[in-house]
Amino acid sequence: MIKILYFARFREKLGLDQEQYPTTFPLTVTELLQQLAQRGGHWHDLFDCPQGVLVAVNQEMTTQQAIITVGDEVAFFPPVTGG
Amino acid sequence: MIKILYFARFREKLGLDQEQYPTTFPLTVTELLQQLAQRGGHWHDLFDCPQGVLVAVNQEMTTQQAIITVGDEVAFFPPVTGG
Amino acid sequence: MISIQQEDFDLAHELQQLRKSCNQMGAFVSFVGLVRDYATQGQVTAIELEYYPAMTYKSLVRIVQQAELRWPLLGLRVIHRIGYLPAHAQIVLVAVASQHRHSAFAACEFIMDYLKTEAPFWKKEYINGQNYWVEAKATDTQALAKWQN
Amino acid sequence: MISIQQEDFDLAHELQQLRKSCNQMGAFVSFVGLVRDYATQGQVTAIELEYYPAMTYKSLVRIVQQAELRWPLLGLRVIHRIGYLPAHAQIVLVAVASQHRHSAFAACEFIMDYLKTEAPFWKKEYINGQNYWVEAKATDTQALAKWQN
Repeated sequence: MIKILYFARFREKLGLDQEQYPTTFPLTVTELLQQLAQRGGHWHDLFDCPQGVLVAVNQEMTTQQAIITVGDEVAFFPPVTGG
Repeated sequence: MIKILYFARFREKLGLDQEQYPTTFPLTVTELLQQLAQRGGHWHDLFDCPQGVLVAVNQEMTTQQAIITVGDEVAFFPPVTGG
Repeated sequence: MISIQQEDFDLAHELQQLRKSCNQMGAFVSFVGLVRDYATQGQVTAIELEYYPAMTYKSLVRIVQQAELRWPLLGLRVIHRIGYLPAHAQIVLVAVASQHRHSAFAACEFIMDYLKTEAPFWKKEYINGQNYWVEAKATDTQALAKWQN
Repeated sequence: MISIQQEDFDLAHELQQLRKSCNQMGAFVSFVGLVRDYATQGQVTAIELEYYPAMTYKSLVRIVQQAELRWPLLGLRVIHRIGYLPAHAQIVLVAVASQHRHSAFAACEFIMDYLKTEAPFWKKEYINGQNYWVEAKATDTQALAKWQN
């Protein structure tokens, strides 16, 4: 099981801010994105061949090559626009 | 006649903040410095082969090649240290 | 030293606190960012700032630490507001104190450049009753280049 | 917009005045320089700032105009104090407002760099009952190089 968080435009489009996600390991971020894209609809629009999707694992920015392990907190969000 | 102003370290060393100076024209800044150096003592120390002597003519920074004309205000001062 | 808050801030008060912490300070540089009241889609009446509580603070700490490694700083204050903010409201404060001005200017701009591209905040603009997520600007990413050589 | 004065200044008040002048401002960068309390000769109790009344103001105007030609600025305030100033007193304020942060950072630092090397002010430090004229720093002249290419 992992926890997935969605922020900003993604959160609004998916109508979901977080979920507990059962999965098998080992799992890369890319593989997770592919699984989410298979849900279809907005999930497919956002996460199939994702562009402008930033990812953090356990609150650290990382890349799509990162490996996710059990209990991790994975967050997907668009490029940041604070300040 | 021209007006000469001295600032900061120069003013203190010469014991003079300004003077009316009768001279003949044409006159360059370099020539004026040579005339002042001939007064001897501190004048010679500061203005003979001057290093670190900045000059403004009519409130504009200029170089020792500048030409001084009648009625000009000439100022000599060390490098600035404001701010 | 780093705060993420809904409440407004008072630059004068923050600078006064910063001064108290050390006597050797000679140079203070501060940046304040305000909500701009226009966008390409029209007049902006307000923005809303979303963040990622568990991550945003960590991210700001890391940015500040990088600045402290690069320049000799004597004091530092970062405040980023979140939530609903009307046009012309203050959004962000970065204030840096050091002995000499160059370090203070550089560190302040460095922190802002990294904050704009790495700290998880997202801005939504309210325009004519509609709202729009602000798009990230390529110029913000380009601004990092000057720190990376 | 440019003042040379004995009196102290209040950054918060100055920034508030600056904000009133224009609604499109998004970025404020300000620099405040203080009297440092140490020098190589010892503890500095105060400084005295001499200037060239007829020229100093003109010189600051020219520096500010150069900044306005280089960057799109929306507001600007420069205050330089003169006379006797105790340790930790404020000496100089440069505050710049613009739409975007880069212009504001660049213009503020540009003005300080030129002010330090071209504006006729001279600083004398009081240390243990003695006084010493401050020597110009080579680093201040070097700081200009970045604006000259």
